[in-house]
Amino acid sequence: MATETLTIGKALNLGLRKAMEDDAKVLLMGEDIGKLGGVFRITDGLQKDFGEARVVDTPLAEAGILGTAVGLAMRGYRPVCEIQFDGFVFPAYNQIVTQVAKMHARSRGKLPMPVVIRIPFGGGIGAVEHHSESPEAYFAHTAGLKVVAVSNPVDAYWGIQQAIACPDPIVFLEPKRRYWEKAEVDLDATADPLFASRVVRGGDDVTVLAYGPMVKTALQAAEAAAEEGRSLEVVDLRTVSPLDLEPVFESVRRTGRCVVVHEAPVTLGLGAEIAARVTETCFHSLEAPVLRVGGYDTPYPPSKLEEEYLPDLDRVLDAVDRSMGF
Amino acid sequence: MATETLTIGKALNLGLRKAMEDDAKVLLMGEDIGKLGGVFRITDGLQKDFGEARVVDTPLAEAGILGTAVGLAMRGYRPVCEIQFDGFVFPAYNQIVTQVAKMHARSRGKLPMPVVIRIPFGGGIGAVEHHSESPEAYFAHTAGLKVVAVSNPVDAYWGIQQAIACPDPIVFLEPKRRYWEKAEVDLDATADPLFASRVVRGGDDVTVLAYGPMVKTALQAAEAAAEEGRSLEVVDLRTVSPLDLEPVFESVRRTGRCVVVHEAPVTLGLGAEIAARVTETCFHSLEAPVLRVGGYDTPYPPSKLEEEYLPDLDRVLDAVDRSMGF
Amino acid sequence: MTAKTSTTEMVDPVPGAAAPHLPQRTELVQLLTPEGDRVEHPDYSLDISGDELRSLYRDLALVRRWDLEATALQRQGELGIWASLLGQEAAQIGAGRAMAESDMAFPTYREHGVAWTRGVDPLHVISLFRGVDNGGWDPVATGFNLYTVVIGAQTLHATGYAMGLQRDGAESAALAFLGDGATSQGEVNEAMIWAASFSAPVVFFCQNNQYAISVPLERQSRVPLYQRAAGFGFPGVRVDGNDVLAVLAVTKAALAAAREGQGPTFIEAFTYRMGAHTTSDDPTRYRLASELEEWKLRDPIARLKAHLSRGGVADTAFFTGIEAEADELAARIRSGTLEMPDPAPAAMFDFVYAEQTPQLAQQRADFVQYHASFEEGEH
Amino acid sequence: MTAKTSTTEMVDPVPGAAAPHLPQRTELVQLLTPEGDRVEHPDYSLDISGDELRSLYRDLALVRRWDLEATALQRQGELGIWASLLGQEAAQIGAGRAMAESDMAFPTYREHGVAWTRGVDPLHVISLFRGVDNGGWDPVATGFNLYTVVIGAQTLHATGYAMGLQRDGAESAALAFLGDGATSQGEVNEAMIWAASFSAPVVFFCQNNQYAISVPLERQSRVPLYQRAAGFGFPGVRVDGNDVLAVLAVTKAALAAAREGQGPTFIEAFTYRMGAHTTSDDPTRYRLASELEEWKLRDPIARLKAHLSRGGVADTAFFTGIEAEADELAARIRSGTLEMPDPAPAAMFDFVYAEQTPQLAQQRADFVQYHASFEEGEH
Ligand SMILES: Cc1ncc(C[n+]2csc(CCOP(=O)(O)OP(=O)(O)O)c2C)c(N)n1
Ligand SMILES: Cc1ncc(C[n+]2csc(CCOP(=O)(O)OP(=O)(O)O)c2C)c(N)n1
Ligand SMILES: [Mg+2]
Ligand SMILES: [Mg+2]
Repeated sequence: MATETLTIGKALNLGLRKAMEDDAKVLLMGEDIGKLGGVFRITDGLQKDFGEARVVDTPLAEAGILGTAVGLAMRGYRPVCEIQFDGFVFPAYNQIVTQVAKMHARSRGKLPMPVVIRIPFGGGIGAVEHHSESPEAYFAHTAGLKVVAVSNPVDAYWGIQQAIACPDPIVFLEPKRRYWEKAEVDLDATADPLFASRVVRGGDDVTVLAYGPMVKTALQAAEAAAEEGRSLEVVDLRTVSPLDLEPVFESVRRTGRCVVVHEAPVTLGLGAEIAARVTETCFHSLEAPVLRVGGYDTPYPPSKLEEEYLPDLDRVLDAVDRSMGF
Repeated sequence: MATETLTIGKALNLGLRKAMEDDAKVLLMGEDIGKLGGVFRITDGLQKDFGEARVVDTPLAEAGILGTAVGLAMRGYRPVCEIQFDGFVFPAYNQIVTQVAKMHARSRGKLPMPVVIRIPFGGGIGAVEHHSESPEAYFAHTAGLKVVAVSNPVDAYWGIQQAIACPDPIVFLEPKRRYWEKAEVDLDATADPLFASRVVRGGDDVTVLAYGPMVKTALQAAEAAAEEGRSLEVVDLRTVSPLDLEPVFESVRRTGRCVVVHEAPVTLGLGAEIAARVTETCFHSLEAPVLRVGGYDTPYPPSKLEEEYLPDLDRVLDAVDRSMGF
Repeated sequence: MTAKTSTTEMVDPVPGAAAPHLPQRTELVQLLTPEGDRVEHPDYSLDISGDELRSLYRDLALVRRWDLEATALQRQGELGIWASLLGQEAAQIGAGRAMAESDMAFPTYREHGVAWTRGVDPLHVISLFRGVDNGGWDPVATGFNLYTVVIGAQTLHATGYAMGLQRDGAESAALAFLGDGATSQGEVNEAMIWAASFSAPVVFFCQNNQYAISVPLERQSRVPLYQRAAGFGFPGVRVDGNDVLAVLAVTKAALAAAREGQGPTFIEAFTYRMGAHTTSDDPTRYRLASELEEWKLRDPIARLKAHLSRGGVADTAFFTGIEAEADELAARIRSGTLEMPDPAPAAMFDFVYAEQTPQLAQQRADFVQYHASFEEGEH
Repeated sequence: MTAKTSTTEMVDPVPGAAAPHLPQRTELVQLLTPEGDRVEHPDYSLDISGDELRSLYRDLALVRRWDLEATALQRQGELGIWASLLGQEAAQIGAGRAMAESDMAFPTYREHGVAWTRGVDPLHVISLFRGVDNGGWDPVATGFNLYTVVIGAQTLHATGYAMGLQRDGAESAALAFLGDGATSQGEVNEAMIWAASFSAPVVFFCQNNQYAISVPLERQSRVPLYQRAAGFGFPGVRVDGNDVLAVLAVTKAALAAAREGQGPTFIEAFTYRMGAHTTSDDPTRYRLASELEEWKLRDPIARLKAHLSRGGVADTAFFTGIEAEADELAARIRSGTLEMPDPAPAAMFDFVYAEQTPQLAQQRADFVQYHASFEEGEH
C-alpha cells in the first residue's frame, strides 16, 4: 500500500501529474505555471516532464485563459486553468459565466466543457489586496458550474483528479493558507465521491458546517467545545455546488442546531443558501435559527486586520453559544 | 402640482434629464445612448440637449465603460453608465468588483465613487440568450456596492436621481419588461428614501417580498389570493443591498409566514439571504419556513420556455399554499 | 474629492482626431469592381471556373432570400428578433467558401451566409431567433460553432480551438468572425495577443459593416481596423467585403497560411449593413438614407450578376432558375418555421450539466409534478 | 465531442514565431550611453542644468536605498511582501520628473520611484506592504493614485481621468504606468482604444522589464511593445529605460503633446527587473544569472554617476553627501516602519461606504461589542 505523507500542495501536484499521465488530453494553463511551477509551486516539475504544449505559460490575461480553454475543450482537450489568486479571477468572469457555464446547455450536450478552474482562495497569509478573497458564492449562484472546495491532502489528491475527469466545468478552490498542512494519503485507496459532504467529527449538540480552510477551524472549535462538555458535529461540505445536504439534514434533525462557517462575507455567502435550505427541510427539528459565521460585509481588510476579519475558533464558539442560547 | 402619467422608461428619462440639469458633473456613458437614445430609448433626446461630452456614446467595451467611469469619478464627475443588457455586464465585472466597489475603502474616503450602473434586467421580453438575466445577487454579495431595483414609475423617476446624488456606487436595476408600465408621477412631491422597503399592500396571512419586475406579479398574486379569502401582505424591497428588513420583520411577526419572489435562480439568490435573516430575527414567530419562488438553477431558457421559467402568479400562490400548509 | 481641478468649463472632446504620423493610405483588395469588371491584384490571384462562379452566385442569392424571408417572419410575429445580413452576403459567402471542410468557423449572431456554406439548415438558425433553442445545430458535425451573442467571446474560443489544432498536428484552421464594434472588446484583443504568441492557426475575419448598432466605426478606431494586427505582430489586410471573389481569395490565402504554420491573419472585410442592426432597431435615428443609397451601388449580388451576365457565364435561364430555387427555399423556411414545435418545458433542466446534479434533478421532478398538477386541475 | 479531429500527436507549438512581414528595426531613444556619454537624438533634445542633473541623481540614489531598506525589512519579517524597483529607477524617476504638478499618475504596485517624485512619503507606501492599509496616501493631494494590484485596471482609470481633464478644459495629462505583462490584459487594450477614440490626454508608460514574474516578454508579444500603439492609431516610442535623461525627454514630450490636445502616446521604457518579482519570488527558477550580469553593465545609476563625474558636474563630496542622505532616509524608513501603529480593528467598517449602511453599522457595533466581551473576560 503506497501511503505518503503529503501537504495539500504536494497532493495537488501529484494529482495533476497522475491526471496528465492518465489522459493525454489533459493540459494545464496559467500564468507562471511552467518553469516557476506556479507561485505556490503546485505545478512544480510538470512542464519539465510534460512539455510546453501541455503545461502552458500563458500571456497575462485571465479572460484569455478561460476563453481559449473553451476552444481547447471544444477540440477535445481537458484544460486545467490556474488562476494565480482568487482576486484575479474577475477578468475571466465573462467567459466563465456566459460561456464556460452555459456551453453544454446551449449546445444541448454537443459541446461538453470539462474545464477545471483552479483557484487558491481565502485569506490568512498576510498578503496585500486581492490575494485573500473567497469568491465561491459568485460561482455557486451560476447554473452550469460545479464548485469544489477541498480541505485536506486526501481530498486534494483525489479531488483534483476527479474534477479533471468530470465532464462538467468545475471551479476548484484550494485553501491557500492550508497548502502546507500535512496528512497521510493512501495513493491506492478508492476515493470518496467528489460531490458528497462528509461528517468529519460526530457530535450531538450543534451541527457545524464548513468547507475549505474553515474545516480545520471548525474542528478546532469542536475540540475546544468538547473540553467544555459540548459536543459539536462537524461536516466538511467538500463541494459547495451542488450542495450535498442530506447528511446535514440528518445531523440537524438530531442536534436541532446548526452553524455555518466560511470566510466569504456573510451576506449572500454559502451560509445564506444553507440556512434557507436547512430551515426549509428541518423546520420542525430546529431549536434555533441556523447561524452564520463569516467575513464581514466589507472588502477584505489590510492583513494586519485579517485575524479580526476571518472567522476563528472563538467566533465559531460564540455562534455555538448563541445557538444554544435560543 | 405637476403630475404626469409616465411609463417607467419615460420616468427614467425625465429623472436623468433632471439630474443632468441639477449637476453639471453628471454625465452618461454607454453603448448607443446618443443618437439612438439607447436600445430602450431611456436616454432619448439627452445627447441632443446636453452634447456629446455629457452623453457619451462609448466604444463597445463594458470594462472600458466602468474603468473610465472610475477615472472620471476621481476627477469629480458622476458617471451614469448604461449596460445595454443584463447579460453584458460581465466583461465589466472586474472593474466593478475590484475597483468601483473598493476604491472608497481603499482610499479611506479620499476617492468616492458616485458611479451609477444602470442595467435593464430580467426576462419576459422574448429575447435571445443573455438579454434576460437577473444578476443582482452577484452585486449584493459585493461589499462596497449598493443595489437598487425599481418597480414603478414613481420610484424610477426619483430613484435614478437619488442614485446619482448618492456618493456611493449603485447598481441600478431597471425592470425591462415593465418599462412600458404607466403610473401617475407627482414631479413636485417629496421622494421616499431610496434605501427603504415599502409595504405596498397590507395583509395578515402571509408576507410576500419582491422587487423590480416581480412586485407586479406579487400584487397580482395578492389580488387572486384575496378572492379566495387569503390576505397577503406585499413588500416591495426597492433596494436589495442594503436590505431594509425592519418592515419585513414587523410584518412576519404578524403573519408568521414569508415568501420571497425573484426571477434570479433560487440558489444563492436574494431569497437565500432574506430567508436566513428573517429566520434569525423572527425565529419564534415563524409558523413555516421562509419559502422562495425564483428562477430554476438553469441557464435562462430559450424564450419559448421563459413563461415556465419565470415565477408567475400561480407559482407565488403555490408557495403561499405550501407556507399555509406547514 | 476632485484631484487638481482647474476649470470646469465643458469642451466637447474631439473624437477620431487625425493621426498624421501613421500611414493613411489603405489598400483595398478588390478582384471585381462595383461595376462587375474583373481586375487583378498583385498579391491575390484567383483561378475560378464558371461553375464555381455560378455556385457563388447561387449562394449569395439564396442567403439573401432566406434573410428576407426571416425578416418577414419576424415582422409577422413568428420570430422574436432577426439579425439581417443584408449587404454582407459576399463577405460571408466568400469567407465560408474559402474554408476547408475540416476548418472550424466561430460566428457571431449574423453569419447566416457562413452557416449556409457549412450546410447548416436555415431552420436550425431560425430556431434560435424564434426562441425555440439557445443553440440550434450541431457545431461539431457542421464545423460551424454556435452563434455567440456576447460580443467578441468567440474570438478566444477560436484561438483556443486553433491551439488545439496545433497540438493535434491537424492541418486545419479556425476562422473567427467578428464585427467592427467587437474590435473594442478586451477579449478580442486578447485573442489576437494569444494567437500571435502561440502562432495559432486562426484567421480573424472582421466584417466592418461601418456600424455597431448606431455607433459608427470612428468611435472604435481612428485608423483602419486591419492595421490593428501589425501592432500585435501579424498581418492585416483590408478586402472589399462586397466583392465575393476578393474575399474568397484573401480568406483562402490566410487560411492556407494558418494551416501551414504561419500563424494568424486579420482580415477586414469592408462592407455595409444595408438593413437595420436587428429587427428591433431603427437606423433612421442615426444614419442618413443617402448613405444607404450610395452603398446600394456597391451591392454584392448585383456586382456578381453583372460580371456573370457580361462575361456570358450565366444567362437568363440560370438567373430564373435561381429565383425559383429561392422561392422554394423561402417557402420551406416559412412552413418550417410555422410548423416548428415548441421545446418541451422540462427540457431546460436536461443539459445544464453533462452529469445531472441531484439538486437539479429534484427541481426538475418538482417542476414536472407542478405542471402535472395543473393538468389534473389541482390548481 | 471533438470537432473534426485528425491526429492527436503532440507537437510543441512555436511561440513567438518571427513575423517577417513587419519592420523589425526598433529605434531606442537614448541620450546617455551605458558608459555615461551624452548623445543627441534628432527627435528628443534635452536642455538640462547641472542642478537638475544632480537632483536626478539624488532621486535615483535615494529611491534605490529606500527600496533596499524595504527589502531588508521584509526579510526581517516587518513587511508582508515588497515589490522591488531595483534596476528600474531611471525609468521611474525620469517619468515622474517629467510630470507637471497638476498631472496625475496612475501607478501599478512598483512605482516607488514615481511616488518619490510626487512627494509621497515612503512610509505611506510601506504601510501598504506592511498590511496596515490598502491604500496609504492621499492620491488627490499628491497627484499620485493609489497602487493598483489588479494588473492593468489603472490604465482605464487614467484614461477616464484624462477624459475628465478634457471636459474640464484643464491643461494637464494623466500618466498611466503598466508593465510588459500588463499589455496582454484586455482592459489595457481597451484603455488604448478609448484613449485613441476620445483623443484623451493620457500617456501610457510601459516599463518593459522583460518579465511578468517568470514569463518573458516573448509570451506577451512577438513584436516590440511600442509598436502596439500604431495599431490603435497613436504614436509609440521605445526609450532606453535605464537612461534617465532619455526617459525624461520622451515623457516630457508625450505629456506636452497630450496637454496640447494631440492625444495619447505609448512609451515603452526598455529596462530590466534586477531583483526578484517580489520578495516572495525566486528568479533563479526561470532566468540565468548571466542575464543579470549583462544588465548590471547598464545600471541606470552607475550610468548617470559616470556622466556626472566625467563631466565634472558632481564631485566626491556630492556623492558622499547623497550617501549620507540615503543613510538617513533608510534609518527613518526603518524606525518609521517599526513604530508604525497597527490599524484600529473596527476601522475596516468605516470607509466601505461614503454613507454607512444600517446593516454594516450593526455589524460594526456587534464587532465592537464582541471584542469588548473579550476584554471583559466574558469569553
Ligand atoms: C458584451 C456585449 N455588449 C453589448 C452587446 C449588445 N450588442 C449586440 S450587437 C452590438 C453591436 C455589435 O457591433 P459589431 O461588432 O460591429 O457587429 P454587427 O452587429 O455590426 O455585425 C451590441 C452593442 C453584446 N451583444 N455583447
Ligand atoms: C489581473 C491580475 N492577474 C494576475 C496578477 C498576479 N500578478 C501580479 S504581478 C504579475 C506580473 C506583472 O508583470 P508586468 O506587467 O510585466 O509588471 P512587473 O511586475 O514586471 O512590473 C502578475 C501575473 C495580478 N496582480 N492581476
Ligand atoms: Mg458592425
Ligand atoms: Mg514586467
